[in-house]
Amino acid sequence: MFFILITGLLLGGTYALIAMGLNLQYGVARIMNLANGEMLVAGGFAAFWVYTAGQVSPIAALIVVAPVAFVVNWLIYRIMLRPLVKRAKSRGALEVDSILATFGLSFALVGIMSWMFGGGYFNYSYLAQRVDIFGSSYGQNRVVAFAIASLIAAGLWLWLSYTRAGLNMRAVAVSPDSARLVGIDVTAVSALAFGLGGAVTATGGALISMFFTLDASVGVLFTMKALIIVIMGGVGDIRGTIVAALILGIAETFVARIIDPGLTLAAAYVLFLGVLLFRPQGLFGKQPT
Amino acid sequence: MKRRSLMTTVAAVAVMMGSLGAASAQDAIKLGAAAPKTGPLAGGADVTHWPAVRLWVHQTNEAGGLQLADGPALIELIEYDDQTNPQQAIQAAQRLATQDRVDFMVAPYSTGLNLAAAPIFSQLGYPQITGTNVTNQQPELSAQFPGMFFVLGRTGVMAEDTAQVLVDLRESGDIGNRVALVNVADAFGIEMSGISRAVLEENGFEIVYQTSYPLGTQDIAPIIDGAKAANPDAFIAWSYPGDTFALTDQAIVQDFAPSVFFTAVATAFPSYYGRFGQQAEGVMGMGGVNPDDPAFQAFAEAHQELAGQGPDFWASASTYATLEILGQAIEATGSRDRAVVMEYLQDNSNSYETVLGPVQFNDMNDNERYWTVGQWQDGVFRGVAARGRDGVSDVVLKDGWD
Amino acid sequence: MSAREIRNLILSAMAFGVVALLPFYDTGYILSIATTMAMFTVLATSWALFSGPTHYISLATAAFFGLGTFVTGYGFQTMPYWSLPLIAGVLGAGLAGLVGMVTLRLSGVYFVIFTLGLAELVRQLVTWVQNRTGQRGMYVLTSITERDIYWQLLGMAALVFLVGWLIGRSRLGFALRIIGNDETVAKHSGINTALAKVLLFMVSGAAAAIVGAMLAPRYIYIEPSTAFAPILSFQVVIMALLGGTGRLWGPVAGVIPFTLLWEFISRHAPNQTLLLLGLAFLLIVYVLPGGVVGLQARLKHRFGQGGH
Amino acid sequence: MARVVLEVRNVTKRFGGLVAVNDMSFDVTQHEVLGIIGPNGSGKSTMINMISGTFPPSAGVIRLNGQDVAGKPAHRIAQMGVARTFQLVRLLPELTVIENVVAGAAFGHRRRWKGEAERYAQTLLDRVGLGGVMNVPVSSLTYINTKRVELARALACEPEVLLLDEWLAGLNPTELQTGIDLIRSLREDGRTVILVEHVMDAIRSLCDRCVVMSSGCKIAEGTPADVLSDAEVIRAYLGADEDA
Repeated sequence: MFFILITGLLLGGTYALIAMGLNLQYGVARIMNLANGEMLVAGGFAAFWVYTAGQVSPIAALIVVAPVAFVVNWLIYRIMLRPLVKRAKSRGALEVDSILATFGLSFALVGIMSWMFGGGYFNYSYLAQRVDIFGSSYGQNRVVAFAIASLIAAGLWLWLSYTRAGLNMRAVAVSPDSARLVGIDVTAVSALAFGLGGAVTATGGALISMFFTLDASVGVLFTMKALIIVIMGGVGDIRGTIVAALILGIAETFVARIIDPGLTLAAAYVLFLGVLLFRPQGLFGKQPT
Repeated sequence: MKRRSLMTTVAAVAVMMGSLGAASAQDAIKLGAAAPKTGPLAGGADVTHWPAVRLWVHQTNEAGGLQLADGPALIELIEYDDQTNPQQAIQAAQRLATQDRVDFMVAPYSTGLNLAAAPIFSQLGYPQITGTNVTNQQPELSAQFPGMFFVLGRTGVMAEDTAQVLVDLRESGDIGNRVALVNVADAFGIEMSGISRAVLEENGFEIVYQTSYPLGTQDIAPIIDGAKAANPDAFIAWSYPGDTFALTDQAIVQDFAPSVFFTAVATAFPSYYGRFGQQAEGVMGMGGVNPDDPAFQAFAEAHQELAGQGPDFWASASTYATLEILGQAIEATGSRDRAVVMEYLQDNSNSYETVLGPVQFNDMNDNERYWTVGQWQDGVFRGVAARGRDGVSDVVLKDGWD
Repeated sequence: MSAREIRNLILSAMAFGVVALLPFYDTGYILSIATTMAMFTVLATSWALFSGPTHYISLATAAFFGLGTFVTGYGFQTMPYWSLPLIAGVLGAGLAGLVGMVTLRLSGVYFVIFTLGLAELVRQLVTWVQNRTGQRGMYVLTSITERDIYWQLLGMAALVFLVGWLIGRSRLGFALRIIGNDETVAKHSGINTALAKVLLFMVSGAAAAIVGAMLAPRYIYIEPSTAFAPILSFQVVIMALLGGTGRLWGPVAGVIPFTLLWEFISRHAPNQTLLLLGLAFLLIVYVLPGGVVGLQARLKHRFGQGGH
Repeated sequence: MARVVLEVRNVTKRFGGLVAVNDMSFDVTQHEVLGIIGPNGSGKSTMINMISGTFPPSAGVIRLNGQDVAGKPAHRIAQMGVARTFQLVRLLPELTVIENVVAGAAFGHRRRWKGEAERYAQTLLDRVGLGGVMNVPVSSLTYINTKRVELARALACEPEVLLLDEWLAGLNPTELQTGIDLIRSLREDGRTVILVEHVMDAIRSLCDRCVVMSSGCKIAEGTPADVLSDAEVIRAYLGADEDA
């Protein structure tokens, strides 16, 4: 039982890494970023590259990966997505446009990555030793990734709750129009959120590359997971994303271990569809008025 | 790796420019190839398919091309990305045939894409010599598509031989009766697992744990935990690359070390040993080669040189062999006329010298001599079971991970 | 029926007639592209029948399409071939009805993600059932040629256009336009919005399932990962939006250029296909908002032909 | 005694812990114009929304011509004969003026389609004074004209009861007079109308009877003159003013 719980938590940590960035991007900047998974893979590739080329630990590599990802995503928002936001007449129109644009972007990113790195599988061995908790063994790399995921989650939550910039961000998340009325520069905040989201996602990718086998085309799998978790948790609420990620992790592990591993993904979708049906705004979302 | 892709791009551009330019080498034999460069199977094609194809073209041209009746002809390779999409595979084959007017085509990569492209190959009269297609439907397929040839082997045989390895080990008293059997839940995994189970049970093995997991699963901890709890003597996983790595990784982490540890696709990849190093010793997988065979050694060396990576120890060689067979058929007939070459290929009295050893097709266009099970021994993935091949090595028991 | 409608009807019938002659001209490359176009024409047009007026973006096309291919896969040996698309259509409509009843109260992005999740769920369940029953990948070995498939798809396209045209003239079509404009007003004007949406969703689900059933012989080898590939859903959405959903002919105006563009890029840049497709995609989004229909409307407006 | 068209009995609406409407009861008789008035947040709109079926009441009964409609979906209630306008005008932006009105005629209490619906819509547009602008897009209309279109759409349903939710709000003084005249003419047609309104002049001149709400409860009922001089009503309004 401990095994299921801990394995589930570790998996949930991984999922949180995948989804937290998208929550910021979708919740605050209102961009349904279908290129999220590609950004994650790019983070993983960066970590792989510094590890194999320079024997630099993927965790140390975060010092470079995160800021670079921030700048890249910030630029993507300012240059590519801002015009869409400007021209959108309604939130629905923006959703359609951003789905299309980021879908195109995801193609382009896969193209760039397979051009630069080839189409092959990427993996390496880092911290693959075992660590014993309550009599069962787990991969050190997963435990480390979980710890960092927790740090990021706690950091984000504290920042969003207790700083001026975080408050602005939450205000934009709740209502961009009202935020504008109280003098918040919505564009700047959205760009910041999008960049930050990208940085978190790339960080997740770098950590996940320690134990997942990646290739240039695999991003879409992560995008789907992230979408599910964000919607399940409630858009624009970081706690929701984390809770949803952990629930999903534990539920999948439970199904895989007790019922049938063949139903793992089916169970995830059933859970997700169930949440949507009975609580369409997500576990932590506000009831729309 | 980056440089390599860049170079191939430059080369491709150069070829394109060249073909746009004046004399597009009138006597070159055009060879078309459509296989994944993107999409879910791109990773596998990048290891197994593309380098082998390019290597054969490169070597053939280095050697002055193929000898036709009216003199030698170089090979011009035209590559397309089928995006791992059957729809695109069909269209790419059409395009190669009717727009680029290629003389011959390389068979696509993977079972599904080969089958999707089969009607087009057949309709247009191109021989389809497959090197990465494992199926049990040879009788039906060769009846429907008489130009389709099978080099890699039959699923049923692969599963039987894997079971046979266990039978042999049990008879020599090395392992007991308990087997854990898992599979990736797609057509390949389901078929292999079904046959293994039947054969193992026939032979009195006890399946103490059996399960499947969805395609794309990399969170495999619960499966290894379940398998470990069942305490088997042998662990057999009909897996794909991503999960092959994940299963091994988790087995190491949870210290699940049965005497036989078998994972399927990608176990034979050099990157498998690259990732797990010493820990991969004793792991078994599909395929295998005879690494002591000079023909294979030469192939591996040239592969390493051209592609910057070694071949995998299974289907790389069979992909390469499909082109050797095609080349030999062309040279034997001295013709680039597909109908003539096809007739030669369909004549089962002909045989071919390949990196796999001699190959001859039976009346179902099937090659009956191939490697079935391999095992990592001293950094090489040696064939430990085969049909009709020499140089089979002895199986060793896996002795823990550390 | 107005004179203009009669004229359009005759013109459309003539266009279909001409297009149907294509296999006599070429049965190779051009036919294979045309078959792809015909397939996406049916999928995108039927998608737009539902999504155009309601503004619901459905990513469930792959679920219905996959369902259809599996109907053919299971049934082609035991049942008369002509019955398979019908069965697929009924099952597709049934699944769509079921899903529609529970989900169409979700709006916007929730519906989008739900339909995406649905397609994946169906795929997982089919895979699991196959695995439990020891079912392998299915081989659909038939004597049906690409030409047959092409004609079937054309017939289906004609049917979808006819249905679309009839719906457009009917109360149901008008109701959907109202729903797309303002669902609250629609309800308070006496429109059973849920029923209207479910009906249309069923039409588009049935069409996608029928297309799947027709295309199965082209795939030969059917397995869930290709039959339910989510990329299909996205392609359909992109093509329909590129064309524009405001008019019945809109999606076709997206399907044709997009298929040609895809083919052109695949052919001329085999190593950068996805990169260029992605860029082309972005270009479309930025340069052609509202799709070809929107462009046409703007041109009309500019040259002053749009007077009422 | 005129026939009772709409009966509201002990209707309560709770949102979570908040009681928006508390045990309301009143009747609307045929050909009557009933005003519902009260300070902001007193539950008027919630009452209208329950009658038209936007959401169901938490408790109580609403009868239309003797049939219980409480909790029925909005489209059923519309078909049974309740039409409404909205506090913030809601037109169908992609449709022309006449199509907006046909939208009401095609699915409402008495259904009309095609030529019949269009002819009917035309007469209604003439009736509200928009005969000349039938085929223009609604985006080009002036504010009062959008209100007229919305009114025509509601009338096109041929409702048993017409609910006007602050239909006069936001009009300038000239427009207001036009608006009041228009509603008065409806009254003269013998329509049954429930009017939620803030404009006191309108209430005085249009309503046969008024129901006054405060904090979700009915605090007075009677002729406009009576209720507007009622001490409790005045207190409720002044109290609300203090809060505002």
